[in-house]
Amino acid sequence: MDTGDTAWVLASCALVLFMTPGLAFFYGGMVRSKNLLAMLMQNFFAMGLISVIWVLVGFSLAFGPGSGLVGDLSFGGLADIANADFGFASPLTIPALAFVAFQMMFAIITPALITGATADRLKFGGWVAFLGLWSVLVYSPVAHWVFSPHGWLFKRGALDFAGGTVVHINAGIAALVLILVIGKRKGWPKEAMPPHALPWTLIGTGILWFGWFGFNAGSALGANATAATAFMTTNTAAAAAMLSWLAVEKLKSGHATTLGGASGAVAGLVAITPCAGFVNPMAALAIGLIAGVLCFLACQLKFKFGFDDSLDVIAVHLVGGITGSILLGVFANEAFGGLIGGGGSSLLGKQALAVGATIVYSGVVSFILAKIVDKTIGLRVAEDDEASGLDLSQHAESAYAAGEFGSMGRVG
Amino acid sequence: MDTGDTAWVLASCALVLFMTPGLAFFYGGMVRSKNLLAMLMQNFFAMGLISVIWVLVGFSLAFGPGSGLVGDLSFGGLADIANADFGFASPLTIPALAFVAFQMMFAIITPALITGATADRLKFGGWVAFLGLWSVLVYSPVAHWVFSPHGWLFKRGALDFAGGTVVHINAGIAALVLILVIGKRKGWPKEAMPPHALPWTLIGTGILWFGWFGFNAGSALGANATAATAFMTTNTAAAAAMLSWLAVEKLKSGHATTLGGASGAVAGLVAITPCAGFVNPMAALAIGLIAGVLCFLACQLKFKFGFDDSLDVIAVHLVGGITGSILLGVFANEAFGGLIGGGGSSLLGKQALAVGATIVYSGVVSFILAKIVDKTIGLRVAEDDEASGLDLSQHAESAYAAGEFGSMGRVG
Amino acid sequence: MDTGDTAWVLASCALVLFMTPGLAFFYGGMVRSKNLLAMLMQNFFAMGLISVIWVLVGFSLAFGPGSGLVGDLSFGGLADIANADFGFASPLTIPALAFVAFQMMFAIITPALITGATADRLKFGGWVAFLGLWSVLVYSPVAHWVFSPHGWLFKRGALDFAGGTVVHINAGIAALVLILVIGKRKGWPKEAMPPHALPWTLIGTGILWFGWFGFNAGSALGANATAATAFMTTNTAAAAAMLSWLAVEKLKSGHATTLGGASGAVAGLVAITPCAGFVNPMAALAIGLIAGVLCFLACQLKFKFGFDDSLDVIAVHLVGGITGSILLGVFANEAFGGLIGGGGSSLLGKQALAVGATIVYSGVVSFILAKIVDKTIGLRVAEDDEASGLDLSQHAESAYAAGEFGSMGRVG
Amino acid sequence: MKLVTAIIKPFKVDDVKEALRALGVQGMTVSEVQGFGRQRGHTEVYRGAEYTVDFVPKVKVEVVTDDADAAGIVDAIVNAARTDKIGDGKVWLTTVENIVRIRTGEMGHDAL
Amino acid sequence: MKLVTAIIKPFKVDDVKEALRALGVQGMTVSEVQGFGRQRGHTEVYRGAEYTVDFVPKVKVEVVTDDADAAGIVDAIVNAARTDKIGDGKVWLTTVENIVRIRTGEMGHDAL
Amino acid sequence: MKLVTAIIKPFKVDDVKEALRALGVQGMTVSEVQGFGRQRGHTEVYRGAEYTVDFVPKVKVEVVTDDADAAGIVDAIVNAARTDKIGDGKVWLTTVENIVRIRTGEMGHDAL
Ligand SMILES: Nc1ncnc2c1ncn2[C@@H]1O[C@H](COP(=O)(O)OP(=O)(O)O)[C@@H](O)[C@H]1O
Ligand SMILES: Nc1ncnc2c1ncn2[C@@H]1O[C@H](COP(=O)(O)OP(=O)(O)O)[C@@H](O)[C@H]1O
Ligand SMILES: Nc1ncnc2c1ncn2[C@@H]1O[C@H](COP(=O)(O)OP(=O)(O)O)[C@@H](O)[C@H]1O
Repeated sequence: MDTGDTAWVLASCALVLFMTPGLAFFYGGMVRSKNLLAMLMQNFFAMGLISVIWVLVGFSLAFGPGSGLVGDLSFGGLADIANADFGFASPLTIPALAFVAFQMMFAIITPALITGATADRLKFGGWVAFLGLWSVLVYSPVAHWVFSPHGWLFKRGALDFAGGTVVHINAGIAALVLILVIGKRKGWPKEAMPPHALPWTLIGTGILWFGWFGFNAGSALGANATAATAFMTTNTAAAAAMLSWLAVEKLKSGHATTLGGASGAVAGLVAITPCAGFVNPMAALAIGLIAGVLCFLACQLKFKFGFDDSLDVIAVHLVGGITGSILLGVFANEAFGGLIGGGGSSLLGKQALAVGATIVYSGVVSFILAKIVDKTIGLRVAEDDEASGLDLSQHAESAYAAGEFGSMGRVG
Repeated sequence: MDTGDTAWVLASCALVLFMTPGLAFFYGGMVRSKNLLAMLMQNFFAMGLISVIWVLVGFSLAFGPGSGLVGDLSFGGLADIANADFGFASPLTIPALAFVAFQMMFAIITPALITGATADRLKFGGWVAFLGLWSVLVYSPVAHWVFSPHGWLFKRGALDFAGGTVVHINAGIAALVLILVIGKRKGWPKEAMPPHALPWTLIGTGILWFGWFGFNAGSALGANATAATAFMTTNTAAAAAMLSWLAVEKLKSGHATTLGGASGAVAGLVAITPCAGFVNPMAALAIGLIAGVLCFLACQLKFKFGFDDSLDVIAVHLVGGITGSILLGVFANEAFGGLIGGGGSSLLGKQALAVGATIVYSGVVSFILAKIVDKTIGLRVAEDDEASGLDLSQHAESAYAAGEFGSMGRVG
Repeated sequence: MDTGDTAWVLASCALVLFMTPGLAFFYGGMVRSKNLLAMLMQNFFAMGLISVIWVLVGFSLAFGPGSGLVGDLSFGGLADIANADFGFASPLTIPALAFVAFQMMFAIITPALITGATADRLKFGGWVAFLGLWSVLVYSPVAHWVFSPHGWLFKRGALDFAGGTVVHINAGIAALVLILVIGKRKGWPKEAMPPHALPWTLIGTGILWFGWFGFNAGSALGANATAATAFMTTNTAAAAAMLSWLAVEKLKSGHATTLGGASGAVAGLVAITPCAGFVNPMAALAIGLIAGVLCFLACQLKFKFGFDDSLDVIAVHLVGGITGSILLGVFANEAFGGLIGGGGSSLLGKQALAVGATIVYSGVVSFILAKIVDKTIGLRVAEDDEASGLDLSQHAESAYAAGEFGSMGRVG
Repeated sequence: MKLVTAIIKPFKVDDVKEALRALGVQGMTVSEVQGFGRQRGHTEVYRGAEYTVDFVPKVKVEVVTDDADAAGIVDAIVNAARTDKIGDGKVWLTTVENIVRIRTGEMGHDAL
Repeated sequence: MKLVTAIIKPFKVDDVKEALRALGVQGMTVSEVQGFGRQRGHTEVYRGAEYTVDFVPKVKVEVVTDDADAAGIVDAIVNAARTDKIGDGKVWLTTVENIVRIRTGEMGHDAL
Repeated sequence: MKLVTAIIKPFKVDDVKEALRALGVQGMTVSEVQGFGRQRGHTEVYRGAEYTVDFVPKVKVEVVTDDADAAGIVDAIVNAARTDKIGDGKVWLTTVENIVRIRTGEMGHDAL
């Protein structure tokens, strides 16, 4: 047990938890004001539901011995987990519950990422059901494959420092599947649906960037040189992607926008996630520059193909996640067998396998779950509810109170 | 001296300081827009006044040897405190000033909690006076009782991991006393006073949840297994209370609201505060579920009894704090003598004593102070000032500038 | 290598990075709504551009051996920097990249401070150019002088714990030069330009106060007693300055305002920056009280002399930075040779030299750079663009979407 | 027909609404406006600099009605909105040639 | 000349604007208003306490026009704004004595 | 009596207010509106997708006045609001049958 490692991991746990509210506002600023609270709620609710599920079964399914495909229930309820062995080659230098908490934060934010794609039309009741089922049946297994020493991809030597496959590709493909099931927003793309208040998006961006240091550098599970490297590469990729996104945007549309800068930074953070501790700052610079361009271009696809990925979750998280996971095969340091490190293409192959496996499994299971929930509880609100807005129809609230004059009277 | 412990406590100090701005916005979103800045100011001002008082006398009165009832002035001004002995069985592994800073953050946020009850009508000058007097005459003594090894409740073996009595019950009862002294808002409850902008409340909730990890896990005063436990139980209780609050709310009013989710989370955080390091995750789950239900139901009392606890400080902090402090007697781990741990009811008795003593002392002294300030400076604004709003009448500012058109001209 | 020290420095890196979004909102709330996004963008963009420059050459120019005046390119690209020696008497106990990252955050926020002075009229393209040039030609050299053991001021024994000269005076004088080059806002001071939404300013204040603990206490580069001292002095000075600013404000204008409380806190944080680890809490109290008064009075100068320092960067950062840097000569602890510590006036002399050198060098070079950029790309927007607002003219965005009714149609 | 336009204090909207309902008025349209008049504005202070705001928030109420009911509506508004303090506002009357209910195309009295 | 005033549902603004453009109308002024009428408001819930909101967001459209075009404009608005659901709104007509274009000082028809 | 209604550019409100004060006008009511006309709107870009905004922010100024003063008020507004650029706006005149001061019940001229 090392107090310094513990201090850094606990601080990282807090940072990653803070990312979910950050994400809620990052998305919230981009929706129409009548749907702001619903967006915030879909994200905050994940902090509630997933946390409870994680304690009961989620962690155990992800990190219990089990098989190569999924963990078991031996850690259910986290009873006497203090001295549990999770199978890592070198034993953890932090308390078991610190590891449990850190992994929990990833389990919370991953499905939350999906809500950007389904903005303005997702039925709260359906989301609650999908969220719980998806966490148990999709997140935990995939996390087991990649993050648990017992997982088959882990054993194969596929690398994912902080969740390129488990978090971003996993959520991105689920988002794609979900919007195919629930369809477009009424009026899209003819009717314009511009962001209602970008300042929320910018404060969310600041929180995400801040929290991402816990996400990536915390994944070193200790306060060491690897953590410092992950810290620098994370910041460098975010910065580089902001610059490259703004550059292409300026070329294409004539303006470097605030939303573009924020989006580029997030794209870079997504792409560096699988690579953070395995590459050096210059490689992070390259990864960021590439991700910024690719994700910007990917944002245009939805208009071409007509799928309403409302806040570009697919363009940023699926595309960005794949970009990072594959580029890791190219840029990983010598020690980790990257192409430029002279490691040949074998790592590239493993990365491609991990990406493919995640896309297929998450895509298929997410689709089945979405269909089941849609047919039973329903995943999309009624047309009138969509028109009046999710805040009123789903939560009986307004994000911004009507005019100053007292237009209300208390009833019950 | 342990660098890892120091790193975690310093990080926790920063996290807890950040909770006060978080609280300011949690409350600020719920008031009417004409009173937003005043609410923010009442909280931020506590960061200014209490910090200075703490350096001069506050810390010394709380942690100086003194008697069992209150400390002395031996640490006044914090002069050569570096090697001071605060009387803990095992000496601190962190610098004395790190301990001073950590405790200071608790002294700041405790009175700030009160401002939610007195929203929309508190006179700034009166608040300044009450705040300073209360911190010296109520907070420091009660903190001494419970947190200082010299305190009588500490010696009795009453447990309070991070401030169920010192922080939440203490502030909650003071809030009740204060609203009895200043009375209801004009128009309440006939006139509706809905939250003017819940997004502020949600960002405040995110900051509070984030900061609470420093509050509770930091109270381990080191980066160790106890801190990790407190971290997990804190998050688990917040999550469970969010779910149970939303469940009863849905049953009672037909909707699961965003404000409900946020309020439930805070209720859970309040309830787990005294228990954090003494219980396991499953117990935290139970405590959270119970707190969410009780605090929701308590929110309805003000309409029944007609006291205007504007933002439900009593329902959340007093009720939540009592819930947690008493349930600790039930759920404390074996080592700490909880009922289910087979420790019998003796701990329950000590907890009840601590709760009762805090309510009586804080209630009485807070009442006397409130009366004195009200009769001299005044604690409530004039009717016209309340109508035009506290922002204009108390601070000569507007939270949101009047329309874009230049309706102003600089004078002085 | 110490894990505890590393944990604290990494946490501090994250905290300081978070300050730049905090600053963006601190400023953003004070501008008119048509210029909000531009203000946010000018700050967030610094996170992008400076981060990349820092990796390529910035760090190396600041901390490479080089001469006493500027570093060299030996650390360019941060290649194999792991075991580099930066020349400190006692070797760092943290990974080299953690030190690089920590210093980077200072390089980011320093030029960002300038944007408050040039609010509402700065041309984005010109800012991009100025920002990059200034970071390389002004920030890195001045950082080298004071923070690098190879720097001439460092060798002379001038003290600057966390950047009074390098950060605040440096940015403050550059701000003064910049506004002399670009001139006043159209309509200033006749036309009133009140803050459009102070809640943004308050949330920024909370983030700044929170992050400043990393800025100052992190500058101890370890989790030790010096860090704890810096933490307490930082908070104490912020608090004291808030109180003294509010006191003079109340006397002069009859009200203690929310913006005043926030501004006072920042003034105190600025003034304590150079002193944090060298003084005790009571000295910090004095420094804060003095800074709060001086900075408030300095805010009135712009109306007297007619320079449009829009958000009072000069009054807060230049005046506050000088105040702290000079007072350090008075209040530094015995060990550091402060006047009251019996160290005589020699430290005062060194401090004055550091202040003077920074003002002269930064002032002259900033002026040349501003002139070059203004003559080529242009530093000020066209009159129409200023009237329609920077958000629309520079970024083709609106911070707050026009009314709910669909007044838009997608084109491209 | 007539259009009754009233400028009132914001916190009087509910009272006016209830008064009109009591008269059997089925509909009205209100909006936020800024008023300038005898009632002074206020002063704000930012970093020691004082600003004066000349405009006062008001609410405009518009009711289209039959000629016969106009006078009664004006009286009802005046009584409900009155606080006897400066700034209570005005009520004025203009002529409407015709009104149509969009939903049904009904005109005149039937459109109300 | 005439002033056509319409109270419509917010999401109908674009349709109405296009319909008027099609008629050759060169300008109009719109603003956000709150409507009270047959269309009920909604209920909100905060911490278990229910509130009713009587007012419904509407948009007011104002068009000054020549007498000759007034009828056609009214019809166009009615057709464009109609959803056949309660709350579609009203259109009313008042007389304008004269209108001036600030930029040129032109009056009457030329000012449109 | 007359109601003078003006649609002007937002930054011209103060000039118009002062011009009217100079004429001895004691009160007026202003509100934010969105204008559509010859003056084009603008374009915004979000993640590479362009949007056009047809409406332009304007301010509506309403002044009820005696018949005798109406013409002078119109002229004063036109002169104060003019920038000679497209989008300066309009001023139109309608007839008001009567006006009441809520506070006192005074009517007509005395209510102003
Ligand atoms: N001549 C006017 N034309 C239009 N609106 C007016 C006029 N005079 C006053 N008002 C409106 O009536 C409101 C109240 O008028 P004011 O003179 O302040 O008080 P009072 O009506 O009690 O005399 C003003 O704020 C303004 O909105
Ligand atoms: N008498 C009236 N005067 C002014 N506005 C009215 C009047 N009646 C209705 N309105 C406006 O028209 C809107 C629609 O009226 P409502 O009665 O709800 O539906 P409908 O027009 O379909 O009967 C209302 O919200 C209100 O803004
Ligand atoms: N026919 C009209 N009815 C009502 N308002 C109009 C009309 N025409 C123009 N306006 C208003 O006047 C403003 C200015 O008109 P515009 O044609 O843009 O410029 P100009 O008045 O200089 O010709 C518009 O934004 C709109 O608010």
